[in-house]
This record gives sequence, structure tokens and C-alpha cells, in this order.
Amino acid sequence: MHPGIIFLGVVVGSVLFHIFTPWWWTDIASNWGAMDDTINLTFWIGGGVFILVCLFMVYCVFMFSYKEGRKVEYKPEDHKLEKILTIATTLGVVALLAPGLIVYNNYINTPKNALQVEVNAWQWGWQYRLPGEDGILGTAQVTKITDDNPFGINLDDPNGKDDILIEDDVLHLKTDRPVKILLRSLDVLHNYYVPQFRAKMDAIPGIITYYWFEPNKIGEYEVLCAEYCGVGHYAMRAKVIVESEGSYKKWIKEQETFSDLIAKKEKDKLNITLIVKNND
Amino acid sequence: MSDNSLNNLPKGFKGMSHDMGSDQTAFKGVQWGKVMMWIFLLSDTFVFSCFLISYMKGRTSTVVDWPNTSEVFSLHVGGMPVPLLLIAIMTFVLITSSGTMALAVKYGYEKNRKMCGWLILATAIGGLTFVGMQVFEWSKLIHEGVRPWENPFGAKQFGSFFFMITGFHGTHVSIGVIFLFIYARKVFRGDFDEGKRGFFTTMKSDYVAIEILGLYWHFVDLVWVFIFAFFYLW
Amino acid sequence: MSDEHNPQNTPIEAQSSETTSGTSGTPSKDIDYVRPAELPEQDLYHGHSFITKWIFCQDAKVIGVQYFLTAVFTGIVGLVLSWLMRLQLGYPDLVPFITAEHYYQFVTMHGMIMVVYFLTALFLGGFGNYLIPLMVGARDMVFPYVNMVSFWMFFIAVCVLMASFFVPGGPTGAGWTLYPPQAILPGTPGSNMGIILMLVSLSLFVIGFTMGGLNYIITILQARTRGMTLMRMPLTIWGIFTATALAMLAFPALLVSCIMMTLDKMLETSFFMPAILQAGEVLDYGGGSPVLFQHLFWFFGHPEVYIVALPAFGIVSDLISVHARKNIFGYRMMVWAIVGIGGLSFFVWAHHMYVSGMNPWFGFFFATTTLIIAVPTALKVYNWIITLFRANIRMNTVMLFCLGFIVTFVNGGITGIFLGNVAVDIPLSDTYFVIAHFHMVMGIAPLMVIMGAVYHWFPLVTGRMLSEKLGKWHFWFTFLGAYSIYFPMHYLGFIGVPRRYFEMYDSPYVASAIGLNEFITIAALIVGFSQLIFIYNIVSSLSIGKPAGKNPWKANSLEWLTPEVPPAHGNWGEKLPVIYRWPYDFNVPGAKEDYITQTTPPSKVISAEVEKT
Amino acid sequence: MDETQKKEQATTHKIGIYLWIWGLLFLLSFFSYMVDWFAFQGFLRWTLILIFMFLKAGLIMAFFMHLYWERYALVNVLLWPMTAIVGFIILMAAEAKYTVFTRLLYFFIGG
Repeated sequence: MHPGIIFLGVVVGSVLFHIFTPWWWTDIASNWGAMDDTINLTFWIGGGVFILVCLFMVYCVFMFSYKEGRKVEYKPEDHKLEKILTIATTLGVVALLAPGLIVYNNYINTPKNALQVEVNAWQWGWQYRLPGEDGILGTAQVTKITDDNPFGINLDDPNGKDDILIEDDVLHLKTDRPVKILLRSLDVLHNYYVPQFRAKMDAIPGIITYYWFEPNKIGEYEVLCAEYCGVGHYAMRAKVIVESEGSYKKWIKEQETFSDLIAKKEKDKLNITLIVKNND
Repeated sequence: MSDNSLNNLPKGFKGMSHDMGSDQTAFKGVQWGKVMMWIFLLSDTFVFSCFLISYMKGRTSTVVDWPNTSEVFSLHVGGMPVPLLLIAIMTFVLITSSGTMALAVKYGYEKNRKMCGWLILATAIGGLTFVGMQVFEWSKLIHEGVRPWENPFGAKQFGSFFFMITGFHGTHVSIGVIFLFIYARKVFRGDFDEGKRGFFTTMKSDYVAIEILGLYWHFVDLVWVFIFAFFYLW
Repeated sequence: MSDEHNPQNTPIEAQSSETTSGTSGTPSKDIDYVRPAELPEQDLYHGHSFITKWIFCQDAKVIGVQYFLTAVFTGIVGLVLSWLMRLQLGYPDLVPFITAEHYYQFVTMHGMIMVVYFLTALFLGGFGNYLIPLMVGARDMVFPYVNMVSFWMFFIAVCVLMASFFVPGGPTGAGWTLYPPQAILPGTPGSNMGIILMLVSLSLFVIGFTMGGLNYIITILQARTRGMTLMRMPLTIWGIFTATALAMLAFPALLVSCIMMTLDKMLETSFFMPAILQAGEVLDYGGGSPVLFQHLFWFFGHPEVYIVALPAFGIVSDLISVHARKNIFGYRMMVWAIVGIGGLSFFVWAHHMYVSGMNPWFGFFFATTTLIIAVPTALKVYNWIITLFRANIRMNTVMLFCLGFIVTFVNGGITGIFLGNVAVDIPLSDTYFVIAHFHMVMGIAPLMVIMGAVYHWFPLVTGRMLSEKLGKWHFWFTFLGAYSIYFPMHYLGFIGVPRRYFEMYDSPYVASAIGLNEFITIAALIVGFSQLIFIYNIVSSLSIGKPAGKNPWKANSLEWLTPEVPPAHGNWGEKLPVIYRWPYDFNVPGAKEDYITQTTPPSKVISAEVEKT
Repeated sequence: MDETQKKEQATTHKIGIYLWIWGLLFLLSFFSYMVDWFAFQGFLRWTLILIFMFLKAGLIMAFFMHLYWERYALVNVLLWPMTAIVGFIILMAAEAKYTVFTRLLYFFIGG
């Protein structure tokens, strides 16, 4: 069999695989449809180039296989052709880059009305902190984390007092409201990634990173850690529940604020001292 | 390679395109060993640049105060703190040794064996003095409680970067000193006049080696210029 | 006129650049005139005992083979590790001893071995050492002794790396990128001796490689033979040269990050370590920046990609040209593309870090520079396929590997555009799409070139041909198998399967991917085992292969024109060769044969209408 | 090569030039020390430090390391790669500013 046929088969096979593949991205559940569009655009342009280049190669293989005494072209350079190819490639690249940069510009500029959610990541689990009534998260530091202060909130920061603490890996989100995810890592690198939301960003100890998205489909989504973080990396999952305004409000009411927690701990301490005293 | 022929070549950028377009060598009249040292130094420049860039990143992004270097590195003379006195002397010593090295190269090419040898020895002594003062500086800081992992005056990274960067530079100086002594011996023995073969490489000795050694030594001085500006004066 | 080096006459001015731009402008009336040697003959050390001839040898050709064999050995280790990983992914409970710890150790060692100890060492240490002196017409590398030390440093680095398999805690499992903080914290396998040995081994590799790299660069720049201008060098040499230059400037960043991480581990400095809370305790670190490590690492890491790719580009250009019996199209553009890609590669590193939490504004800069680099790369691809157009293509094993390279490289290059464009990268980064992309573009594509190159140069090294029949079987297994591993793997990434997952459990995304994973595993095993054909071919051809004779491929470049085949120490016998043309004069109109070697003087082929020399 | 040719080599120069450069280096080092002595701050300090630094580095490279007398091919090959370093410096300076910004914002100041 002529090798060209197999190469042709590879190209045709690739295209068919792409068309009929059962493996494709998950249904999008956020506002980042533009990312899917840029991927599709890259597929069209890139795939076109792939097919053209490979088909040209296969054509050459068929047409110019070795034959004694075949007349071979001797043309070391062709400036006109090279110029055309350079310009065409540059145009293609610009066509891919420009939309990409526009989408990225949206990605790094968070809308003003975004709800802030701080995600705490550690080896190997998640917890969340939401701003209270004031809409502002209190400052926090890893070094201030104690049993009484699981998020390391600065005690002298008034903004932190009403922060809602969720010591659980299930996060509830309102549908159709932008969310700004602030990522804080307590130990190593992590990444809060929900495939359906498309967006992702690493959590890095020592700084706070962020990204935003707007969930627009009610449902439950699995969160994956997408940055290698040690042996338990693959098991570091969490859950996001996107729900309607009403059930979200109900959920958030049930959560504990930082001042609740302080009060509770004080009470516990008091009880302990009382027990100790009673025992004396 | 005689100088005459080099002078007949085009100069400047025209000369560059000529050299690059010619056969055999791209750097006309530059010996292999010298090119090797230059390219090595280029690579080493990247090493030191990466160190200094990391230092810049570390220092700028720390939220703990960086110690005031002119106080930390001051010496008390008659009860009065003189900022950066030791560093100034070290700089002075290193530049002095750089100058003697430059002259050693010159005398080497003039085949002035004695002058060349003594100047190399002087350079080596200068280098040794520098390393000695660095040891003094390190022990002073260690005495004051600065460690690679901690720093009583402020940001932890101060100690880490200080010991790492000056240590790496000091290692370069020490290696240079060792080679200076070896080459001083070789010069006095007359290896370069006779073209004696090297012990390891079995290649013939040549006075170019002194210039190559000089390049290395000036590079060490050059790095110090940057460390002085960025570490001590910032 | 004396051609030999003579310090009394003034050799440099005797010929200037005019002669290099075309035969017509030769100042001398003699059209065969090439100016005399600038430099005296190289002083070589000839080994006499077995040890100085074959072990501590100063002959670049032997050192090249030593590098090649050592690198192939590490490559086989890496291959076996990849099987173990694939077994775990395809059939999670099949092999009981693969725990999560082991899996991550395999991932790490596989990655590091393949990128640094296999591909880099093979292309630059192996092919570079063997081909550079031969192709530029030098007797040997300029510093044979340093060259020997370079290999032994590499050898020690490999030993240290392999030793880490046997220390308590095993090798590091930090991922080949060795990102701190996890690389040196207890949550990662091998975070004690393993990571230290890895960092030491890398530092030794860098030191050893610097010695070799100085040799390659200076041999190419300063020790070419008479008539060999830079623009007459084969593209193989251009690729290796640029890659070496990149290595000399990029490895320092790796060295620095290794030193700093070693200090972080051993002295508890805080270069990369911020305040960390582990197991309820705040560690003694504070104020460092993990992102700094990533910047340093990728400042090395991206040029490293091209350190692997550029020699492959160069070699494949030569192979295509020789076996298509046609000059390479757009030689000058090819050279400038290689140099341009090399230069640009220092300004694109952070496209590996789009979701790393660096300054978000960097995304714009790095996406732009990354897509700019796509232009010269695409031009190289066009030039390869245009070279095939109206050629006379020998469909032998070497050419098949070249075609396989073009298909896989174009595929991987285009998925690279996905990942370089920041908005597209965000959903795809850290998924199997990335794995598939870089295996296709810097795993399979360079491997195609390596294998093609082995089939091409084996006759030169050993004097015997490899079996064509076995070679073709080897090619089809390798190419089709590897393609069917990595092409479908991209689609795992679309589903959202993250990389470095020991097991997916019952995530809804992967239920559909189980079958695909099994298929990929089987394909990987087949491809791996089909390399036995290759090994058998090599071993058996050493004794029963058809004797190659001189220049079996009818190539033009210098390495085939040595007086003895395989070339002896000193390469050229009595007199160094003299070069009159570029190495791509195939099927020149008016010439009697379909090739004109580089050493053929113009007067011998008066009738040939050579356009370029 | 005989003795006369050696003398004309590009690598041998009059002793005066070395002494001059030597003196200048001392002077410049003294100046940069004075920057600290007089405790100049801010923009002025940085300008002076950098000017003296680059002058010193330039003198050492140009005259002590003979780069001034080398042909442009070598000079360019050595200096162009520095653009990569310059790019790295600029980007890392921006990165450091960003790091300290987020640290202050989220760890200490808030808002």
C-alpha cells in the first residue's frame, strides 16, 4: 500500500473523530460562552491549516514519489511566495489573538456588582468565607489561624466581624449574579476549577488571586483541584450548588458569622471554666 | 593572527556583517579560549542576573520592613558609626586588584614575565584580602543574629539573599584566587614562554591564558559593582 | 599559493564577504579560489589505551555515542514509568503496588527524565557532539578535554537522579515542574532526599551541559573549515547551535532556582516559601513568593522547549532535503526563523502561567508574544512541505519519519495556538489537553526526528545500513500508535479531566472517558513494545546489516565525505576539506548527477546552473 | 609571531589608559559611596546610583576587558542577549509590585 494512503487516512480519521467524538466539553453553566467561541474559532482556523498542510503533503507524496530521472524543480527561494505566506499567517494569528485578548480583558476586570467569595484551600480540602451585610470581607492572615479563628481573620478589622464562615466544602451561589472568587491557600498551590464554569485560577499561599464568573444554570457542580498539590490532589473535590435567589437566601441565613463564632467560643470557654470551678 | 590583517578588515557594523558572512571564524582574531570565557561569562551573567532579579522581587514584595543597609553594614570608628565603611574598603580592594590584573595582562602580552607574575600575585593577594573581609563581614552579621533563615532587623529574606548572593560572589572570587595563584606559578616557571603542555588538557600554554583569566577576574569585579549598587546602596 | 595556515601572509583580508554571496563576485580569477586557513591545525590528543580511547575519550564522536546511549537508557526508564502511569489510568486496580505516592513519583520522574535527561542530552549531547565537528569540517570539538568532562558530569547527574529511586521516601513526586511550596513539604512524596537529589542532579546537569555547550558554540563559530560560511552550514547545525545558545542563557535560571530551592529545603530560607499552615502548625517560613519560582522555572522552561524543538527542526530539514532529492526551500528564511524563534523564546515564558495567579496584565503581553512566535514556526512548516513539492521523494523509512514529524508537529503546533492564546488557555490549562499538546509537539514530533535521524546516520556511525523492512514496521507502529494515543487525549481535556489525577473516582465528567483511557493505555503499551523492533534492528544490523559504503544516501553535507567510513579520530585524514557551496545542491539543472557535494569545486560542475552557494 | 608583531597586537595598549581608567573607577566608587554618605533619597538617589553603576560597569567592560577594542561581531553577540534580562527585570518589577499590592490589600488594609 502506498504510504500516502495511510497518511491521508490519518488526516481523514482525525477530522471524522472530531466530528463524531462522544467526548466533548461539558455543557456550559456560566457566562464564559465567549471562551467556547474562541476555542471554536481556533478550531476552524487551526483545523483548516492542519488539513491544508497535511493534504498538500499527501498530494506531494502521491505525485512526486521516487522515479529515476524525474525532473525536479531547482528553486532555492521564492520571495513572493514567502511574503504571501508570512502575511497570510500573520493575518490568521491576528484573527485568533484579537478576540482572545478581548475575552481576557473581560476575564480580569470583575463587574462592580460581583459577590465576593473567599475560597480557602488547604491540603486537602476547601472552606469558604462570604462578606456579611457590609459586603466587605475582613482582612485575614494565615498566621492568625487558630481553633477559635479558623479563617485567620484580623480581630481588629471591623469588616471581618460579620463575615459569614462556611466550614464545609459545599458552596451555594445565586444564579445570574457575578461571583468574584478570591483564592487563599493556607499551604501549597491549589486551583478551584469547575469545568462547567470554564474559568479557573490557582490559589497561591502568600498572595490572593481571583477570577470571576456568572453562574447561569441551576444545578450541582463538582469542583476539582486543578493544580497539583501533593498526594491528595486527585481526591480534593468540593461541590458548588447554583440555586435561585430564594433558596440561596434561606441557605445564607443558616450560616454562622464570625461574631457568632466568637460568641460561641466565649460561651464554651466560660462553660469550661465553670466546669473547672465547679470541680474545685 | 597578526594585527595588520585585522586592521585591514572593515570596522563597525559593516565589519560585523563581514565577519558573520565569512568562513572559518565569526570573531576574527579571537582565540578559542577567549571566546569560551566570554560565552561562559555571558552565561554567568544570567546566573547573577537571576539572583539579583529574585532579590528585587523578594525585596519589593515583602511586607516586612527591609533593614536599613547603611546602618546594618556600618562600622564603628572611634565610637562613631561610619556607614558602609567595610563595603567601601572591599570595593576599593577589588578595584585595585582589577587594575593590577589589567596591567598583568598587558605585561603578559609584552612577554614581560617578571612584571606579569608579580602583578598576578598582587591581584591574588587583593582577592584574598577581599575574601578575608567578606569573612569578617559575615561573622559580624552572624554575631548580630542574622542567619539565612532569620533576621532580627526585619524581613527574613534579607539574610537569605545576603548570604546567598555574596556567598555566590565570594565563591567566584575564591575560585579566581586559586586560579590566580596557579597561573602566577605557571608564569614564573615560564610555561607561557615555552608553550609547555597543560597537565590535564595536554594543550600548549599561551599568554592568552592570562587575558582569559583577566576576563574572569574583571567579571567578578563587574558583578561586585552591581551587588554594591543594588544590595548595599538600595 | 599555500593553503595551509601561515601567520606570515595576511589571511583575513584575502577574502571578504563578497565571495560568500555568490561565485560571480570572487575577487580572484580562479573560480575555485578559497582563502587560506586562518588558524593552525588543531592539536589533538590521541588515546592509546582502551580507557582513553573508549571511556575517558576526548573524541567528540565517541562522546556523542556515549551521550546517546546514556540518554537512551534514561529514556527507557522514562518509558517504563509511563507504562506504569498508563496502567493506573486505564485499569485503576490492576497493579496493586501503584499507590498515589508512586503514581506521582512516576509522573515526576517521567517528565524530568524525558525533557532534560533524554531529549536535551540526546539532541545536543548526542547528535551535537557527533555531527557538529563533522558537519562544519573541524577535526574535533575545540576543547576535547572539557567535552569529555561534560559527558562525565552528565553521567554523574544521571547516576544521582537514578539514585533517588533507592533512597528512603523514594524520588520526588512534585511534578516535573517542581513547584514550591509542595515540592519541599511533607504532603508530597519524596520531599526529603528525593527532592534534594533531584535538585543536585539538575545542578550537575547544568554545570556539565555548560561545558558541552561552550564547545558546541565555539566549534561552530570559530572552527569551521575553509569556505564554510555560516550561511553554508546545514540546518542541523543551525538548529543545534541556536538550541545550545538558548541553553547557555536559559539553564542559569534553572540553576538559580535549584540553588534557592535547595536552600529553602535545607536551611529553611524563605525565597519561595510564604507563611504556611500545615497540620495546624505555622511553619518557620514567611514572606517568600512561590510565583517567583514559577517565573524562574519557565524562564528556563520555555527556551527548554525550543532547546528540544530547534535541533529537531534543523535535522528534519536536512533529512527531507536529502531524501526528497531537492534543495530545502527558503534556506535563509529557515535560518532566520530558527534564530528568531530562539530569540523570541525568552519573552514568552509566562504563557505557562496564565492561571498561576501572576499579575493578570501579563496575559496580554505573553499572549501577544506567544502568537508572534507562531509565525516563524508556521513558515518553517510551509517550507518543509514546499520542499516536497515537485521533488523526487524516496519513500524510505527516513522520509516516513519526516512525514510523521510534519503531521504530528502541525497537529501539536496548532493545539499550541490554543494554549498560547490566553482566553482559550483558561478552560484548557491543567487538563489533559495540555498533556496531549506537549506530548505531540515536544514528545512525538522530536522522537520522529530522532528515529529518522538514527536511520539516516546509522550507516555513518557504524558503516552498516539498518533494515528497511523492520524500519517501516517500526515506523507505522510508532507513528499510528503514538498518534492514536495523543490525538484522542485532547478530547479528555475538553471534558475537563485535570492532569495529574491518580484516579477520577465517580466524577460525572469521566464516566464517558473510561473506555478512551483504556484504549490509550493499550496503544501506549503497543507503541512502547514496538520499540523492541527498533532495538532489534539496531543490534542485529550492527553485525548483519548491509555494508553502507561511502555516502549511501548520496547526501551533500560534509559528514558523509570523510576519507574513512565510519570517520576516524581527527575526521579528515591528512587535509581538512574545503567547501564551495551550501549542502542542498540536489538536482541542479545542468549537473550530471542529482547531487553536488559541498566539496565539489565550481570548476568541476561548470555546466550546473547553481543559484546560490 | 615575532616580537614586533606582538607589540602591535590589539591587546596591548599604553599603560596610561589603564591608569586613567583605574583612577576613574576609584573616583566613581567614591561618588557612589558619597550617595549613601549624604543620604540622598528617592529619585535622585536612584539616578545617581544607576549612573555611577553603569559608568563603572561600562569602563570595566570596555577597557579592562578590552571590549572597546574588540570587533563588533563579538560585542554584539555579547550585548544583545541582555535584552532578555532587561525584559525579565521589567516584568519581575511589575510582578513584585502586584504581589505587594495584593498582600497589603487582603492581609492588612482591606476594603
